[in-house]
Amino acid sequence: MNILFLLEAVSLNERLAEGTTALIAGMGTVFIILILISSIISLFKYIGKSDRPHNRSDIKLKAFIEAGRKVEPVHTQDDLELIAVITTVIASSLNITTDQLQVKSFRRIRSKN
Amino acid sequence: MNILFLLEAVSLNERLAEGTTALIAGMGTVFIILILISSIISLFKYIGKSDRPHNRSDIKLKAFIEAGRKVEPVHTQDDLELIAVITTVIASSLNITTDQLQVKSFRRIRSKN
Amino acid sequence: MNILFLLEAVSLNERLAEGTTALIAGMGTVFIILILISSIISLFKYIGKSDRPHNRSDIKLKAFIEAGRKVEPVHTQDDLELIAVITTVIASSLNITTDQLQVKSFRRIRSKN
Amino acid sequence: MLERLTEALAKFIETSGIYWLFNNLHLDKGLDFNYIFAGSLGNILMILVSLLLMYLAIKKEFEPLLLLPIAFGMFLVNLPISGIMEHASTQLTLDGEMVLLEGGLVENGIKYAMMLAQNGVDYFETAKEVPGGLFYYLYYGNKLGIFPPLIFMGVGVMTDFGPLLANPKSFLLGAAAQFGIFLAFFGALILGFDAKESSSIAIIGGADGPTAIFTAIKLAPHLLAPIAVAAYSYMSLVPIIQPPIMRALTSKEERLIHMEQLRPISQTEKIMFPIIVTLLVVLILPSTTPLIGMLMFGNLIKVSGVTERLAEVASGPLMYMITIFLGLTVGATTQAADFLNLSTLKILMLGLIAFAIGTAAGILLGKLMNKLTGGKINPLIGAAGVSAVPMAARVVHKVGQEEDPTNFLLMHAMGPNVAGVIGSAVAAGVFLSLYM
Amino acid sequence: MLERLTEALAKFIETSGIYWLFNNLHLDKGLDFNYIFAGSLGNILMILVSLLLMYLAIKKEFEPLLLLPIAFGMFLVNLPISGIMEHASTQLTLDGEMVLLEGGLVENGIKYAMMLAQNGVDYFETAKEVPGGLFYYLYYGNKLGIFPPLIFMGVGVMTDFGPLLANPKSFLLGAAAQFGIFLAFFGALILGFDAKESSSIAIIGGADGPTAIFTAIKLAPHLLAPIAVAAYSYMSLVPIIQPPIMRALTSKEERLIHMEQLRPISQTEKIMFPIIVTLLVVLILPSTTPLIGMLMFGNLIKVSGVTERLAEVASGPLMYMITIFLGLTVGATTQAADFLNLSTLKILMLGLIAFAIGTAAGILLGKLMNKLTGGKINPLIGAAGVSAVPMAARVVHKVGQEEDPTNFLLMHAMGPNVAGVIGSAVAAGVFLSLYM
Amino acid sequence: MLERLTEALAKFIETSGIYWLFNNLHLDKGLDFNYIFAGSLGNILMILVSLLLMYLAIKKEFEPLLLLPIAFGMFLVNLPISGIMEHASTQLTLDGEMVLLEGGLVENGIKYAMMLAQNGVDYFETAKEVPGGLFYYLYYGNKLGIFPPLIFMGVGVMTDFGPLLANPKSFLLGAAAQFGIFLAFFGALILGFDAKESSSIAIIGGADGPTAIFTAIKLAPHLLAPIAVAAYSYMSLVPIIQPPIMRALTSKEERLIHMEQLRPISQTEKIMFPIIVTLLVVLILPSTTPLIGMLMFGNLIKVSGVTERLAEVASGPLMYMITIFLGLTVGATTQAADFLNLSTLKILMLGLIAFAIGTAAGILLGKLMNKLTGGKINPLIGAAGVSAVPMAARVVHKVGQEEDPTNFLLMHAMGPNVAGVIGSAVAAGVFLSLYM
Ligand code: NA
Ligand code: NA
Ligand code: NA
Repeated sequence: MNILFLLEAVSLNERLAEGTTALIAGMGTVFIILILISSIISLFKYIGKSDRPHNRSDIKLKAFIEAGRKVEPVHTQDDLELIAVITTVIASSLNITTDQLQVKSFRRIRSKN
Repeated sequence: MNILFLLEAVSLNERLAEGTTALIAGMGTVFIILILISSIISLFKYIGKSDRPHNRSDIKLKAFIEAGRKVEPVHTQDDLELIAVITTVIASSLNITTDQLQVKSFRRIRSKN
Repeated sequence: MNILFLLEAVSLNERLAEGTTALIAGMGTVFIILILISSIISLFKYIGKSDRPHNRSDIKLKAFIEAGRKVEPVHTQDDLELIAVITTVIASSLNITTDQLQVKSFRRIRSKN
Repeated sequence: MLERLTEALAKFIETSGIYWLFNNLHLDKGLDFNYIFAGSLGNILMILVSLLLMYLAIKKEFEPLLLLPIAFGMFLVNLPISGIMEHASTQLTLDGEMVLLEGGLVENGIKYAMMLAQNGVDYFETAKEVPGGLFYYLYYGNKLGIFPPLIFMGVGVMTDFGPLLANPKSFLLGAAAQFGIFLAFFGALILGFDAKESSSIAIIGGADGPTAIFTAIKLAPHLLAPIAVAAYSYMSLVPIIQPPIMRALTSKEERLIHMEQLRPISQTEKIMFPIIVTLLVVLILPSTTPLIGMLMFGNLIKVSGVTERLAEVASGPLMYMITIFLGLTVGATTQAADFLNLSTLKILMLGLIAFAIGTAAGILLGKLMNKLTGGKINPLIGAAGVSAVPMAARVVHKVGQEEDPTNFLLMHAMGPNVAGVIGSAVAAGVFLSLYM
Repeated sequence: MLERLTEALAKFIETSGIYWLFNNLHLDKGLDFNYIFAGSLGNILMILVSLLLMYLAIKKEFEPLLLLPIAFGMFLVNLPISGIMEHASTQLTLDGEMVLLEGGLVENGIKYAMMLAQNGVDYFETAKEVPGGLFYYLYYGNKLGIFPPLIFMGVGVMTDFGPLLANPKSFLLGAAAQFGIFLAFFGALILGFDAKESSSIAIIGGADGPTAIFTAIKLAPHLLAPIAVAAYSYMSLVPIIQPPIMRALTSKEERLIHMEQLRPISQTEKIMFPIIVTLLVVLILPSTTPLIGMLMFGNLIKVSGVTERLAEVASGPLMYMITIFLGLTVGATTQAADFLNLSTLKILMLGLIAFAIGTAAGILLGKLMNKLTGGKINPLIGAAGVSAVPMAARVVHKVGQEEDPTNFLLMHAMGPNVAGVIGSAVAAGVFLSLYM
Repeated sequence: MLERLTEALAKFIETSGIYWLFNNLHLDKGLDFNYIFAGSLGNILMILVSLLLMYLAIKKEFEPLLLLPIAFGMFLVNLPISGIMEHASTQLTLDGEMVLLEGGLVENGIKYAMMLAQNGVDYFETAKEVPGGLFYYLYYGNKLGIFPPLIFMGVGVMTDFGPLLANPKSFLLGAAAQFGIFLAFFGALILGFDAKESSSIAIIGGADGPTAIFTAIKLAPHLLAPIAVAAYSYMSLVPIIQPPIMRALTSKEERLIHMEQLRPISQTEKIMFPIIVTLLVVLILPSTTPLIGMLMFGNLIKVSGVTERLAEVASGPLMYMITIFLGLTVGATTQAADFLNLSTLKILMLGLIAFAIGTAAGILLGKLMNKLTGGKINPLIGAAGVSAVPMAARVVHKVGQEEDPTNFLLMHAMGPNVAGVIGSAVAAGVFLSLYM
């Protein structure tokens, strides 16, 4: 919101000064902010150790708004192997190669869900 | 839209009177409306008897706007049994248990549709 | 945007004149424009000859915005045959007829995609 | 305390809709129907009409995607004092008395700033803005002409112009079927509507909902509801309206004509088509830009093959979302007094005439083209030129199969069918350029 | 050059949020908490509150779909000078000095046009419109009362009124549970809130997020954030709040009661239900039209069976899109000074009381009905009358199964549960008609 | 009758776009290109440009999701008198003559209220509001700065910050690649653009479409179209622009370096990341709040694991819907006279320079870091710091595999790649805080 410089810098000298200031101020800010984030992130590796993927409380507090809605399938890496197996089974029964066919439609039911 | 009471009821007496009025008027309205609906609904059981799920006319009047669109699968209770069967078939051919796998992707074609 | 005629044409004669003008101007425009398009389209058959469905450049320039998104299955005419085959296979293993069952969920992987 | 409660009860009853119904029967002036229908009996009748429309939408499946929202909007707005379509207003104290002015604070500010210029009184210190009803705001999408073109974009995604490209002569049939529109315009003028109203009514014969709604919004917004209801009703009734006309105007021999296989269409042709149509139509008739532009843009994002995701959203969530808003708010424009009058009956009749004449004109040009080509064109496909995609084409197919079950006319009828969409958008453009 | 750079650096630091934090500690007036919380310590506290809410949403899954957007909105708006909720304003030169006026050019134009009427000076030659922040614009969906009814439409799609139709007596239980609302209103008045504020706070006891937000927007927008947070938090906490009350008020024998199988419901009944409810409720209480009207419209497009596509969009993309906007902007209404005060504590307490009393009232009427029907009604299902669909019904089911694992109360509890949604919308309508 | 028909025909021809083309050739003043391009030849050229862009989008798949809407918007708006981007206006009778004023009734009301203060004439009795074109209204989403942050929310959902969290040093490479932006700013100043224009042009080097569009809207809306076209074109051309620079600046030994396996990232880290980044960046640089805030909110609703539905909508229907509107209206800002001039050429050149220098700076810092870490970092990954997610990372992977097919650099390059998104949002924030 603040107006630092004159917006109509006329002479070339003015323009060079303007450009240099912005270059230093800008690259300075970019590096300061990104190094700051980087430093904090590099501390993450210590907290990351003991973490298990998302432990849920026993009492499942399901959203009011989700009532009666089904979760859409999201293929995880694990699922992809199973898809490969199923694809092969179906393909072999149809005498076609697997690269012509892709199963996209099942999902594992997570026991917790 | 109407302003029934003074919005700045100063004395405690005023506040108690205001609260009591709202309590009686409010609970009264809630009960009157819900009992009214309830009474009418309880007559539904007589009309419900002869009703078959959605008899369609012979000439299928399909919406202009639906041209070329496919109906998304909506799993009815009936479908769930068939899904269970298919899941078992596929699972057995893959040597995995059914709770790891869910078929989500077929639907019966209603003969009328 | 232009106002061609008086909007409050009072006499019947006026109204008849207005209607006739609009009829001739309107049907004229409709026919001129549609015949013009038609003529140009009828030249398409010459350009259409040498065209193969959508030859893509080798370097696949995928949209930034599409990162990590999967393409939804779109059933082409070719797929429908394969669906028919699979439906029959599954149906026969379930002792039901094919008109009760529809496979909707696989797709061929186009080798170019 | 008891006094307070009694007072509250009285107020409560007086603010109920039932009280309003009894208090506004308008039976004190005899059989003045204009006066009566402006009262609660008008509302009751409109509620019955809305229930009938819901029945037709749900049980008879008359264009339910639009008719059900329209009917429900009609239902809500005719329930007394529901306020759902209430305009925003400004409450202010004027010479010690509280008044309510229609329009938002700024709109009213203009009016009063002008007064102030004369007497310098500062009313606005006391002004308080009262928000409008839910549908008042949603209706802006119609009022500003935004919703119908966006629905047309979705229609463009779902329209396959392939059969038209394979047989460009179909354009003639799509043009001929617009004859109904201009004859209905003639009829509407004679029945006493002015040119703007007549245009909006006539376009019902185009059998394209968004085109009819767009034209009505621009030229005769007070007739929006009956026009929308008539348009979508007749589009639903195509399988009933068209077959008798088709059988009456064609001979058995004509109906038995098989047509030759259509050539396959390359993707390049499909891509060039929307661009060329936009170029030509907008160059000649700029007033159709919102309709033709968005229809063709929708088609382009589909056939281009590189923007599937945009095409899916344009013909899916975006279109249905707008269908809900458009339907509810079109329904909410039905005030009893505006709807329950002779005009609505005339509109329904003129719409039917437009439809029937359009069908007949398409068939008759089909017969002529059949003669000229030496028997290669089944005149039935001319009937599909009224659009109502894809129903009119299916009706052609069905009538053809009644004579000969081996005759597959569906693809041949799709050509005039989609040409009719362009044809009626052009017709709408003609009216807009003449009378807006 | 170096001078320029130093100057730039100084300016840069002065415009950073960190500088603002140190410069606005507000510790110079001793322990005046109102003053302190209006400074940067208030912001820091609010950021901590928002982080706590994010933790609850993500790790404890407290209504995450709404609580996470709310918490993030709160987080963004309390980061200093983020400007994301900044109102639009007008910059102009007044007697040679630059001033910034709240509100857009037109709003300010009104004010100055009035001044001009007196002194004729033409300020507006120099005026420049400064756009508002992102959330300022998104917030209009709340301010104009558009978002909550549209979310209610989605809720209507997802609500199955079947169990209620099978057992219409459930309506009584859904009515009784609204007792908590009106007692909390009482309590709020006594704690010093005015009638509008008290209404908005009390409706938390209705356990329906959109109803609570809609009422607060209309009657007490300054309390929107604490009310929304309280409402969604308690809805999440139903499994913790309700069971002790249920066990305390019922005997083991009562909890063991099995209820008879519900009759199947035909589609015609399901279709008639939303229409009849809208008709009756709006006739009696027009002020609920946006809530009941859209809830029932959502239900109708689902049960009609002919508009699946509209129902999917209304309860899918449209609802979630609005959930994002509503959540973020409700969160963004939390200015530290408005949130960090005794009122928020009172609101949280009153909300809890409303919830608990509602639960108790439902159970007690359940006990009475059980007596009157000769032991056919398990009083536990009365607790589901507070709504919080479907969680309260599940809690009933679970508490019932603790006594007897063969007792399936879920479907029986769904009746009062969805009746409670209608009940609290009616209660909101009463408040709106009394105090708006 | 015939006279009337002739008159209608004449009027019809005069209102066609073709007539306008012939009537506005602007060839009467010799080779004054500014004057010529303001006439119909400018329009024709722009239509050709739009067709070229459509060809590139469809056949070459240059960012088709945005380029196709942009090109079609450009096409529509340059078809003469299409009116699709026409501003709203007010028609009124002034001293007996009809005049058309730009802007809505209220905006014009302000101006006239001020006049009225002096002469007291009541013009507004005759005023009639003329609605704007479809794109005029859709463009508000850009004008008010709403669309780009909402697209960034979708980008946030789709961005995986995991590789960056596993290797935080990547942030340095993402920072270095912003060098191109500030050098291009330098160059733009020297080429005669003012500071606001130069900022908007330079940010093209950030290789993030929404960031470039947001900056241009805020600082130089008259350059929006060439900037958007340049930004998306270069993002598409990354596989062509970057490899030569990468090969020129690195030795074969450097390109052969394998990097060590990245550590797995826990969900808690992924959740904390967007919150901490928002906190830090907004505290230091509040002007980036809309961009960084919404990017990180999008990421949070994805990684939280409890709001999948919101994440799906934010990165699906909502994002694509806005992509359509943003693309069409950005395209529609191209008036021939604004686009067909030397500035556009300069912008294209400066954008390319920014891109190339950014790539080089990233690689050079990569070489330095490789030296400092004793050969553990493959300098190629520095090139990914310009963002253009995920293409730049894929290009790095491909160039690496050309030397050694067993070298998997993709995940290592994703770190600088997503850091570059944050880096250029920060750079945009610097410009906004300096010049807005
Ligand atoms: Na048509
Ligand atoms: Na409730
Ligand atoms: Na970047």
